[in-house]
Amino acid sequence: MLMNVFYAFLSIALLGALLGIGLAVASLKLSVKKDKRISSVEESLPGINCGACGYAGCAAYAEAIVDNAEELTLCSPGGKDTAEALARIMGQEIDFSAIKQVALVHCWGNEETRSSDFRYEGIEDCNAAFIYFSGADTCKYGCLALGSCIRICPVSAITKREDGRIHVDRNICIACEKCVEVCPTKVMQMVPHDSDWYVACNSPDKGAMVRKYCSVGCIGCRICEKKFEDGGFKVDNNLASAQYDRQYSQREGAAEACPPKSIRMIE
Amino acid sequence: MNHELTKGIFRDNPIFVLLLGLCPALGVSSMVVNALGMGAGVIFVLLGSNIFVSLLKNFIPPKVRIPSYIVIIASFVTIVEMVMEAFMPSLFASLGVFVPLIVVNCIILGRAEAFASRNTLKNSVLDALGMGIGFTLGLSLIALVREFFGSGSITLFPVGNFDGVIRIPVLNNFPARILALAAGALLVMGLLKAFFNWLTDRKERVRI
Amino acid sequence: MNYLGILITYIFISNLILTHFLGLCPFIGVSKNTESAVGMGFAVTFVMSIASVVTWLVYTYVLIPLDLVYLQTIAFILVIASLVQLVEMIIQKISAPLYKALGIFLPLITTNCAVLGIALMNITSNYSILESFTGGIAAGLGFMLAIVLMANIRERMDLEYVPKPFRGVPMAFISAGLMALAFMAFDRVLLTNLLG
Amino acid sequence: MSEQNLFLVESSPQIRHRDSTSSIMWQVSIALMPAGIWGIWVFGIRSLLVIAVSIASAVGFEYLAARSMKRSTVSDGSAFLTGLLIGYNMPPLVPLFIPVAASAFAILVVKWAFGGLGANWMNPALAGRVFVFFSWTSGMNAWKLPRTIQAADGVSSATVLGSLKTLLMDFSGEASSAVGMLRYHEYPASAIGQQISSWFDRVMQMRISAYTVDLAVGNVPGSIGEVSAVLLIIGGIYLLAKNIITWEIPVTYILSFALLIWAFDGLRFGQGLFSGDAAFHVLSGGLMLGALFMATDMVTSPVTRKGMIVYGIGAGMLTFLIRVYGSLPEGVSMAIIIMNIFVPMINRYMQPKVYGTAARRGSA
Amino acid sequence: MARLLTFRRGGVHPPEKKSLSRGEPISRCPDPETLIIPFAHHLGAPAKPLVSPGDEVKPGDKIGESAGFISAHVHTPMGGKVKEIRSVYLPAGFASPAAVIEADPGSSWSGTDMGEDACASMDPKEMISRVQEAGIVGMGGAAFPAHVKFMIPKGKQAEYLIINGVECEPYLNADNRLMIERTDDVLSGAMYIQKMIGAREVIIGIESNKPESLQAMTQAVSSRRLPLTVRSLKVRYPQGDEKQLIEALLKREVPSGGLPIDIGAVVSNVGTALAVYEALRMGKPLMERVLTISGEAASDPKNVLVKVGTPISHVIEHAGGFSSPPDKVVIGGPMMGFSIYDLSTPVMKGTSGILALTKHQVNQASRTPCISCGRCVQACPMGLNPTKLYKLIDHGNYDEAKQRFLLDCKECGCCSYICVAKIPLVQGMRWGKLMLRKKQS
Repeated sequence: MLMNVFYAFLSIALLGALLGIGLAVASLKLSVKKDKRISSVEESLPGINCGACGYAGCAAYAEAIVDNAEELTLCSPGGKDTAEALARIMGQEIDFSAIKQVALVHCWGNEETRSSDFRYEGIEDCNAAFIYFSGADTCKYGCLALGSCIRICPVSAITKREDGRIHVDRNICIACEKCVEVCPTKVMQMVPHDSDWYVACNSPDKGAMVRKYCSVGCIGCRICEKKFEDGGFKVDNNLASAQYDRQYSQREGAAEACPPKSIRMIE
Repeated sequence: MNHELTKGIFRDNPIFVLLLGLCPALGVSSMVVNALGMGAGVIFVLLGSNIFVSLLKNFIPPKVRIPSYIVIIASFVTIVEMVMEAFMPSLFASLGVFVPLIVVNCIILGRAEAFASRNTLKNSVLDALGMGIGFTLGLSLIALVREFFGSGSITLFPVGNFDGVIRIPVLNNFPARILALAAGALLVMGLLKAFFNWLTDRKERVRI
Repeated sequence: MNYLGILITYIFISNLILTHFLGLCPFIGVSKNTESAVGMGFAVTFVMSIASVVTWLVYTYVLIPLDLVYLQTIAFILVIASLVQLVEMIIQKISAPLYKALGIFLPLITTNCAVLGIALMNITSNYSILESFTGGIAAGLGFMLAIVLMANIRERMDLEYVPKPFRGVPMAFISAGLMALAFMAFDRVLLTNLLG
Repeated sequence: MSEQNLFLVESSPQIRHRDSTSSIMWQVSIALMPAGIWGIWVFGIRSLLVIAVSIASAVGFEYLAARSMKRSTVSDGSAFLTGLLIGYNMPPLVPLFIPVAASAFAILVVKWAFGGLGANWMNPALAGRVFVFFSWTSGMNAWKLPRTIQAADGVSSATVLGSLKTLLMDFSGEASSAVGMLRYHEYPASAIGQQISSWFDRVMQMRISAYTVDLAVGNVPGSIGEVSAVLLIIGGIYLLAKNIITWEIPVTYILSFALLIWAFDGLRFGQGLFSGDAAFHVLSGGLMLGALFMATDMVTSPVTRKGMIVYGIGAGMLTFLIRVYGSLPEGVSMAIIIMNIFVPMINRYMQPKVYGTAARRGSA
Repeated sequence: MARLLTFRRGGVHPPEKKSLSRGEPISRCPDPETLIIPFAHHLGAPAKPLVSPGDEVKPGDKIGESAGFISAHVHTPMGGKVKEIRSVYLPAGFASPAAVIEADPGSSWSGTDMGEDACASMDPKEMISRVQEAGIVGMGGAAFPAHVKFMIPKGKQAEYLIINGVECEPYLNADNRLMIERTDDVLSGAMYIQKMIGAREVIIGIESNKPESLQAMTQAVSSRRLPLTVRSLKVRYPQGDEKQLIEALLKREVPSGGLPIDIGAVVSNVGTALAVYEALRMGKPLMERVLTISGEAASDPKNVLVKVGTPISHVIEHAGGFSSPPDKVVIGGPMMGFSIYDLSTPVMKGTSGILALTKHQVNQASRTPCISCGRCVQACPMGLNPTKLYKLIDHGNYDEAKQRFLLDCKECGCCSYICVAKIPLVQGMRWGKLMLRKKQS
């Protein structure tokens, strides 16, 4: 009995020692240098291997970051925190805090406010619809609301609301600007995270024309620019735009005075 | 309530959320009693290995830590094997190859590596208990569904006159036998996981 | 039982994944695209065949003479773990492309219960060394078949709008369940009738 | 604003072919009708109840599933067709909860877990059938003799293939073919079948057994919709003529199966190679229903013609393997769902050849 | 009769609907009061405007100069005063600058036939430059500048000239009528092109549903003893596409990403041949064309000769307006044509038809998910897998779509036409290509 226990211990110890030594030797002899950052990058990733970044898994993405200087913001499940952690490891700057930007749809049009040129049938995607006469709306600069941005948003910050308008949740937005790139009418633009009022229109058409096709479009009347000195609005090319360089005091007044109510509080 | 203890039960449930230890979860889940037996075994091994790893964490050189963990785990598994064979031969027989396979159950190695090797003894014990109970609950849930529909019964331990088998009327006569078979295990696991996803998704939506 | 029988058994009739649920973690984890699935399949086959032989040797020439059969679990897992690491290091050293193709899967195999499972099954079935080797290869091929089929199915599913709760793992499990359901057509009777 | 007077703008082409998903589903359902009506006639009105329950439950589950996804898909006819096929695959005396369970599994698990019509990779009706077959094997063996056979009480109402499998288990070598074995054990044949068989013998000098005739006409016990091979073939020809199915799958399936039976089936009866009774096997079981209506299910079959041929041959081989060597009497449903597993792989490797790429080898 | 030739893979056979306007001789559309002449008639750079608002122009004046290699001059068919240069939407869906001209009533270009001898003395180079000066583009639809096609690149040899009289689009009869009414001119044009490109052999391909054209062409060829072959083709869409036509006639395939000249062939439409004839014999620039007005909602389907720049509404008025309110107005054929919303859209050089379709013709069954029936795969003449491509694009995987030869898709419409799930596959392909272009830039 005792002998058996002794044998058991001995053999396992021997086996363990043998294999341990073997592996130790092998690891010394066979070691291949590997960039240490790869493993630390991999550790910072969520490790769920979802493939949202476009790579085979977190390890592959980590490798791409270190070896091919791939973008750091591709990990959607990790979101902002992960991107920051990666930036720390890679010694890169992704400054989210200082002037954090968020995407914003510069259009308040929907089915009720604007007219259409034709009935569109086909793929429910802005870019696919844009091929045909830049969309069915008479306004060719507005939000088509078919959701190219919703599909491309890596953090699902963009949703379509009940009233048919596209809404960006600015607490979720990570400012990757993918929606800005994909938007065919360029109505999605970045604004500072803490901005309050904006001009919800993107149409440079003349006021008379805008009035014909959209009830909430900017008509370029310049009331906001001229009557409110500290409103921070500027009208160029028949279209008002808000300045975001500092705080302005008369924004609310300008918004109230705007005839088509194109100046809106950011939600 | 202690977070280390409770997290394994729902939020980090090893089976449905972490997707660890799936092989035994499916392999021994045809009867509730097997699931409970397996769960007990896993809790024991998890507890033992977590305690040992946590105690020894400062003495094990990092290079050989995984093999060391495996040795520790394997020793406990062997103990479980021997105890089970001696005292519960029928259970041992029905669990079959899955008892030695506790060694490679990813939960145990995973907890040893990810938790016990970095945490205090107390937390490691709580973690082991929580994870073990979570595993047992998950396993039992699968087993319950499979046995309920697949055999029309719920098998527990025999106590006194009670032979340990609760028979479900009607279903007992027409069980969906497939659920007790291999295909059924995979299907039930998939459906339960989907159900868990749906639950968590709904919870998150409510929170927002 | 002859070698062909062993092959058919472990590939179709008692496929490790579809009937024994061994190796489910990598099966679910690495079946997202076909290239990785094929790589994983090869890696598993490779390790399984070697592990089968080595564990057989350890069992027959170490554990039995010393009367230490009850230590098989510890011994096997130690052998397999070291073996996998060794194989990984060797591959890394001798062939970079092979390491790229197989290497990343090797760490996953250490905790792949299929490898330990087939080693234990070989012992239970009283296989000879060659039969164990065949068993290892067959089990690996069975794993490969299942994982490659699954990867193709999942690649197809990537392009469908699967309901959100079912996306990913649940869908994979249900697919595996349906595969197991279909594979129930292959049973032992078929094997006996076919090979006499 | 008013939309009525605006023109429609969409992508080219501006005209569309008249076939649509739902028209195809309904046409297939129509093509299945004759065989079903025959089944209801020979097995009695209860078969109609079975089919009705299958359809109602399938459509009901489809409605529920679609509603939970905020879609409405009942009108596309696919659930109706699935229910119809499930009903056709049920034995006439099946307990009614079985088709309901089959529909539930088919619609909820096989189809909607993946996203509904088009997303499922396995044929829902067949998966449902296999699910209930393995779950409630005895319930799925509730056969009934057709009314066209007058037989004494106690005569087996097992299917032709089921009886064959049982008889082969204690085979003692007294018969040299499937037909011979059935005859030796006095498996019932219809009077009409015997008359037609002898007419062939006398007038055409052709040896066609009464069983084969019965199988073709549908005077055999079996699942409700699968017994009448001739009516199924008529339905299949209708679909072929309407261009709803193509010839590749049914033809390769039946041909490869028939060839293998002809080559190897004789071995079971101690005969040499190339002595199997292909006609008997091709007409028996659910082969016609399977080859013409289930293997050709568009969602779960390959998209290219090359792929379809591979798929058909594979299904034929598997059916042969399971039917002749396996423990199950029938192999069609299993063979088809096994091939369903391979379809994504077939689609991956059997791509059409792209115009203008012949010269640039390797770039594809 | 020998077995009819056709291409190998794919293709569909939509209802022909040619009989609506088959027997209608070409009539002249009355002049409009306003011309809207776009400067872009094809993909590629639009022409550079040579006029500005207020300028007076004479009929046949060049008002746009080709800018870039793949570009053609633009001429005005009528005299008048340039009112403005503004952006208009072309049928294809994108916007282009266009000259709006208030036309002098009755002002028409006139020229004299210089006779065969004058042409015979020209050398190929001069002929090509005259073609270029006349602003001739391919009249089949894509409107590719003809002189670019006729300039054979160095190292290439044009063996075959194929004259495309297929007109495989349903409804259209413009080319058919040209071949019947202007047989000799078309043939002469073909001979000029042959001389320009130095082709060894000339083949005219005509689908067998145009027996009158076939007969007229065959007779003219044999009576004039021209070195031409007239081949009858099986009716099958998209046989009029140059790649399919080459495959049908020569059994050769244009390499992926290549041009017909890579395998020694040049394909030219019968309309182009006629334009070449008129440009060389009379120096007439391309500024009018024959098109078919048809469709179930058109009250008087006919074939008309229309000046480029004429608003569609004017042409429709000439044809008696609509018999019932159309659901869709299509420019070009129904398979590759574009539906438009604005009837003031002008007729362009490549406009081969105006179709007014009713709800019934549009055939809108409701859309369902793809059921993998494989019909699109079997219908694709390019051997692509449209359903797979569409799904890849739909899921944003444009690169894999490109690897699967998305760029070889020429949007012939077979896949969408045949799709039982009514998925707008062609739009998907265009969408995918757009996104690929976006990604590159």
